Amino acid sequence: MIEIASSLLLFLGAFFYFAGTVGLLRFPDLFTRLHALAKVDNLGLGCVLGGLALQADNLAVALKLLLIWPLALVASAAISYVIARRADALGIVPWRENEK
Amino acid sequence: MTGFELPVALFLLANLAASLWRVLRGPGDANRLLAALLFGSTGVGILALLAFSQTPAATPLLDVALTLALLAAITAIAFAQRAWQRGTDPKRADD
Amino acid sequence: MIEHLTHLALPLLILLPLTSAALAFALGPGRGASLVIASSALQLLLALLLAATIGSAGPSHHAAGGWGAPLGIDLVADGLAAAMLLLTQGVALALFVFARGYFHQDSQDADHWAPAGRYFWPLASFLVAGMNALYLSEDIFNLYVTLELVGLAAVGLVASGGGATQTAAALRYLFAAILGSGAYLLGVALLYGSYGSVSIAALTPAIAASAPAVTTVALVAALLMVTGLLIKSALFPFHFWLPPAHGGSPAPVSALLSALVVKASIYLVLRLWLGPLQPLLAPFAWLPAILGASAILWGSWQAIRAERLKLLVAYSTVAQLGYLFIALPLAAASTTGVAPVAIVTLQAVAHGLAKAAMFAAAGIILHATGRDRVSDVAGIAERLPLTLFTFALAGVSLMGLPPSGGFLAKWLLIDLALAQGQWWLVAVIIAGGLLAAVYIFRVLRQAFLNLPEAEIEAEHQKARVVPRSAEWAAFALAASSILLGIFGGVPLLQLVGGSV
Amino acid sequence: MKRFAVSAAALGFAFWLISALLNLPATLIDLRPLLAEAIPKSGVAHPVTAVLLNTRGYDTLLEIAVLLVALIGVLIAVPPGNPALSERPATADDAMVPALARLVAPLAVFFAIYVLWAGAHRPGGAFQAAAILAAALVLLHLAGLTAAWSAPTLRLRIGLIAGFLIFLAIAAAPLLGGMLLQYPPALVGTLILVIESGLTISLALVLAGLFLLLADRGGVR
Amino acid sequence: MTSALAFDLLLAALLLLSAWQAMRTPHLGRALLAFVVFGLLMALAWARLDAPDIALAEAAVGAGLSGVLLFDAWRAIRNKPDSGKNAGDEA
Amino acid sequence: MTTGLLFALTGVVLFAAGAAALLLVDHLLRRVLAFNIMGSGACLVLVGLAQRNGVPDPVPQAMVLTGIVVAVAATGLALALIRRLHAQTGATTLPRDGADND
Amino acid sequence: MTFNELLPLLVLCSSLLPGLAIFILPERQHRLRTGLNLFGAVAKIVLVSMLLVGVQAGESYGFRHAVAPGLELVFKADALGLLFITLSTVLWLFTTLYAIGYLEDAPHRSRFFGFFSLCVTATIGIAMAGNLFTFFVFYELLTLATFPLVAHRGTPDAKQGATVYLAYTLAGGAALLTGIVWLESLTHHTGFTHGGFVAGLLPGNESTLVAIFVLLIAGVGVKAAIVPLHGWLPKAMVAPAPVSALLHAVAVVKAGAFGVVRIVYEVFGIDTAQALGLLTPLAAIAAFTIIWGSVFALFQDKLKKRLAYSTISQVSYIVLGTALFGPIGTIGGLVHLVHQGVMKSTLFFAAGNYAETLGIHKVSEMNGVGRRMPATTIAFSLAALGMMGAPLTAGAISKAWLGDGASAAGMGWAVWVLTASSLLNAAYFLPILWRAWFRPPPSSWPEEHIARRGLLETHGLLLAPPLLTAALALVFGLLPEDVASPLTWARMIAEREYGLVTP
Repeated sequence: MIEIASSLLLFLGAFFYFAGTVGLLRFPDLFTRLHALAKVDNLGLGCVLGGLALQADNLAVALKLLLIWPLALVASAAISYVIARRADALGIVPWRENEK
Repeated sequence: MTGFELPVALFLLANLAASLWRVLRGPGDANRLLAALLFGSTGVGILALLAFSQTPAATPLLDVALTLALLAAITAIAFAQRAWQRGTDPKRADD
Repeated sequence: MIEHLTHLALPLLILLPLTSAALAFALGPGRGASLVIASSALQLLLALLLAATIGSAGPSHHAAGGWGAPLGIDLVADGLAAAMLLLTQGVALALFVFARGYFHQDSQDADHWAPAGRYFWPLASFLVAGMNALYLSEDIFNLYVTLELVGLAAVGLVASGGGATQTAAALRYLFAAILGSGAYLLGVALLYGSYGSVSIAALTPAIAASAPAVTTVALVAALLMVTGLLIKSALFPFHFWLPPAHGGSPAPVSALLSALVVKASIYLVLRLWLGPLQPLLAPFAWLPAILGASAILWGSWQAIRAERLKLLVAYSTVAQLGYLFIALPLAAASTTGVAPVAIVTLQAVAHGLAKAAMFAAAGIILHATGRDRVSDVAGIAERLPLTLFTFALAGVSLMGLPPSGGFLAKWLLIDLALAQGQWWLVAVIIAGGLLAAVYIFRVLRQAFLNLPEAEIEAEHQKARVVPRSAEWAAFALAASSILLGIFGGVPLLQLVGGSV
Repeated sequence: MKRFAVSAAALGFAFWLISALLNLPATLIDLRPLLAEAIPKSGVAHPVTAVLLNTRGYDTLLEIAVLLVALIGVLIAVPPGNPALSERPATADDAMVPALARLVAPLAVFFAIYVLWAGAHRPGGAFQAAAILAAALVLLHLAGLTAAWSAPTLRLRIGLIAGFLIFLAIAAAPLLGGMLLQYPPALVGTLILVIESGLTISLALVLAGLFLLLADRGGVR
Repeated sequence: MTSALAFDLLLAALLLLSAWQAMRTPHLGRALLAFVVFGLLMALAWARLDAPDIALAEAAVGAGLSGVLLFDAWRAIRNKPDSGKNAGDEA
Repeated sequence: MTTGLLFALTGVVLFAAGAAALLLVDHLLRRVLAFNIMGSGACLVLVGLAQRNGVPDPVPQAMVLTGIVVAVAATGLALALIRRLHAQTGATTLPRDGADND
Repeated sequence: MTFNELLPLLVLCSSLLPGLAIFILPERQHRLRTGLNLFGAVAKIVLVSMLLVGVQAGESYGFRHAVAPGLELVFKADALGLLFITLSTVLWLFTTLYAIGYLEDAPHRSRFFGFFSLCVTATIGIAMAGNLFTFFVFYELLTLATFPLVAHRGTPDAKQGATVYLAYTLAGGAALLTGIVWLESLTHHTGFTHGGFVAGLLPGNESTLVAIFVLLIAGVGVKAAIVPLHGWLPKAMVAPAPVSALLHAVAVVKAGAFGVVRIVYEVFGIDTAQALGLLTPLAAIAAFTIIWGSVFALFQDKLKKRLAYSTISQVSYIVLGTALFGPIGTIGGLVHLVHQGVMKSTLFFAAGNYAETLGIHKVSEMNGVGRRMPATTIAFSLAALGMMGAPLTAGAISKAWLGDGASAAGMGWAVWVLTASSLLNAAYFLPILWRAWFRPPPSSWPEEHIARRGLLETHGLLLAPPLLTAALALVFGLLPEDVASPLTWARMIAEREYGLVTP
């Protein structure tokens, strides 16, 4: 049972990662890619870590796995923010659909 | 261990390879930085998966994953602060 | 008591300079001279004690951590190592005394923000520690660490000159050193992969008995290690980094580097080549010999052409290092029954003493004239007779004229080459001596006979004078290189010859 | 020409070595059983740490010296009394990076202590802990929370070498009756922990120093 | 082919690719990023080699320190130094 | 082929490429990258070759840790010197004539 | 260490230590310096006298010190060595006296006298060397010590002359070194032995031995100024007069000639050398040199240059004597070693006096100089007559023995060479004497530095040495059979050491 749940979560995570990568490759500009990344890969990481946590045979390991996630979230949020600010400061204009 | 860890890790690594293309192509430093960001979180994921790809789980690799999660931000911030400046902005023709 | 002290000599020769380096660093920029000198004197005593013990009782062992090879790291001192240790401690002590006077002068310019002596003491002490560790190590990976310690400390010392040329020289040196140690490390990796050990004692029989498949890998490993070390030894044509690094540094640094540091990697080449790697490398022995011969001719020629005094001395080092390699194919003992490696050691010691003295003398001259061209030393003998005498004595040893240590080594080398019918080596050795005479007399003639131009003379008048202690330290080195030829030959050759 | 020659040599070398490696037989000597025997006496349960600080502790001692030498080299490249720093970091007035640093730095310290402690029985140890601590220091600086270092003060210098000196002292002490670094069996675990703790602090300072001595100057003068 | 072998092969290929980029790509910033990626991949390689100690060190150094040092140095040497600052030269 | 051997072979290529690049590239930062890659290659060979039978070997692992520390030290020193050279001369490559006489 | 071991060392140190002390002395301490110089010279004479007495009484003096396994510094005082030692010691005293007068108020005297003493030390070392290794050590030391002396004046000429000198001698040293080491690698023995020590290698190594012989002779031939290795000597005459005396009479060329003697007699052995067919070519080269030097001397107007070419010619008399297979020639060569030294130093002293006192450098300026400086010119004339081989002079004795030796050895052509040389000698010396004595003096001398004071035509210290050496030359010529004469000593050497039976 746990194994199935775990596997499902892993696959879900893999899907989110894939979506993030597609976003990175296909989205038109910096800000949209940033959006895709920050959302999707954190979800992917969350799912993967969650899936693994189900397999953990002791609490410490599970806790550690679940500690990694918020940490990655915070870091990713901060970096996204920094990148966006910096891009703005450097005069990068967000993409609009009607352009081009 | 469900037996899927390693295939999923392989899949993530393939993702990583794909985003490496973004690093190489750009355009501009900002996009490369994004890719690096993705590298960080994908790397954490892969390490966690590798930890559980064997029995018993190689929990020390979780420490590695944790380190990466803690410190990946530093490189990104340093890049944003130090490397990414006017003159290297994405509008410039990618050299 | 003495026995116990001898047992301690091996680790203490490493621990003492490490400690004094760390403490000198803690004391702060420009401080720590007395500490390092005192430690150095103590080390010299230990090295003497060690040499005496080895001379009578054979090699001395020390198993670090008490494990013993192959699990732990062994320290071993045989006659060769003892000779190099003795050279290192002796030259270092004299150069430290010299450096104290030399940098003391420098520090009088208060607003000079990059006095080369700021971090000289900790770095030099680390350097000596690294070399001592290198001479004593019996473990090829540990040797890698010592190589890095020596290399980085030397780079730091070169950079301490402060100017742009020194920085560039330091970088060039750093890249050469890293390339060299990188190749060495890969060699170590391959040897460990092939034989499962990094202890020389374990590797020697294993390599000798290894199967063909292993041998290819081991051969690559051996070539990598030796090539890496040759880059670090600045053997022609890998010498490109040496002249700027040795020619541009502050005098005590140049002297340390030329007299001692390059010897460390050459020592390793000899030790490995004649030791564990012998079965693999024997067919290649002529290669370093040819390179060494080329180094003698090319380095001498460049020295003859050099316009800057210290560059001249640096190219002389390139040439003199060649002598240390030409004996490699002459593996059999000479007619005098002296082992080739002992002769090479004698040459290394003689060159170390003479070159240290010569760089120190050159430094004093530059200090006093404020100029660095050979043409600028005109008439300097009037003002610095002792220093010029030092330079001349060192020159006698480098030219291989009697009764110096360099002469004795050259004599024995020629004897060795003749005994084995290698006439071309004889020609090279003789030619090297004559070429050395050309560049050394070029300086001496200028210093003794020519009169300074008026403008330079005016500068001489106001130039700074180095303390007498520095001059005498340099003189002591030069005098030892001469006395080595008269009194040092027998004990040194016996010490080294008996062990290898 | 040079480009071609070097590339060809590198390629040839790689092929030669790889083809040789594919046929490499197993080694005659295997240190693993030897090490396994030694572990119980080594004071730590984790083999890598046992090698690093016990059987090959001498390597580590010298390796610390290498790091110190590099730091001194960096000090040489930085003139003392460097005048006013150039521009502040771009994000110094951002709220986000300091916030992140305030969150991550304590976590990093905590985690470093864990890694250090873990080293005795599982992967981890002084250097890894030190690197994490140093990274935290760097992050604090990037966030504008700590200043770059100018010439190191006496206190800082002592901090930089303290770990090394402790290691030296513990390495030398057994010489009174035995070999270099031959820890007394009764104290071996404690001594290794003491060494590792000292090293963690000093190495963290050294590693951070490699950055902080040069950082934020818009170029060394 | 097992997924382990595939993973290893892909990882090795990526290592070579990123190393190649770090050394060969004409744009320095890209090279530095490629090097950071290389560091990350090295950490994965060490993990695959059952060397978590090294992976930990590589992660801390590669992800934390090397990148910062390199980026900082890059910024420092990107611009011309102002001429007045060479006063201390004694070449 | 075991993981160990595979990475050992990768290490050989990395080493060769790094060494070649160290000789060929001019930009100093690039050389720093090159020697780091070269060193990583050597480390991979050390551990990979020792573990080519698939069993972890702590001894080379400990050596590689030492090697990494040394590499960090060299990198730090090199970067500091590069910055200093740039500050003094504005150069990001070594002068070409350094090996020549005067 | 016994006294018999110590004495040779003391002889060496009697010039070495004062020399080193003089280096350290500040320039203005001339009294102390002069004192040290004279003390050293006198002490050496005393010590050498002790050696002489001892050797005559059959004592043997020797000292060994190993510098490397199988490589020893060996000093011994045998009869041949003592001949050279005595010559150097006596002439050193005279030359020192002369130099003190000559260099009064000149700069760099510490340096000069320091190297001067080293130079003598090296010469004594060469004389006492007991094996080729020791010989070579001091031979090179001599090069190093004389170079600064030749260059002493620092003029462009002096520097050029010194450089040429150095180039020749170092190259010669290299050849010598190669030869010695080669020989040693074959024989494992370099000790000088009466009758030589290479005979054991025969038969089988003829060509090797010939090559070694050529290397060795080329090595010492440079210093002995054998044509074509003589190029340095005329250039080196720019040195101050005492140095010229030292180079031409006491130290350098003598060391070369002495080396030839040692090599022929005590390395190869005269019989082996003859068996290898080496003596005739050597004699031929010597003969050629004799004629060549004499002919060139004819065309020199500069006095010192004429003397220099004369030296080239005269030194080869010694070589010729050595190369003559037989005792008589040997004795002629050995005795000429001493005679030529005494006469040639007289000539250079006198030439120096002319230059220092009146600024005369050229033969063409010497008209009537005999009236202004009679004492100097008498000394000069005596020595010049001796060089020509006029009857009752020292030179006549040398030439007579050499001529007899040549006939005895069956090399009649050598007699003709000697005769021709004597005629040439006369041709270049007699015009000088003619001018000096019989031409009227010019109204003024080129540059009169030193005025006549009563009986003293020049500085006393300049006048005494040439008179003393001229007197010695006269005595040697008049009393050849005296117990203390060089001839007696040379015969003793020939008999005692080489077992040669003299008539």
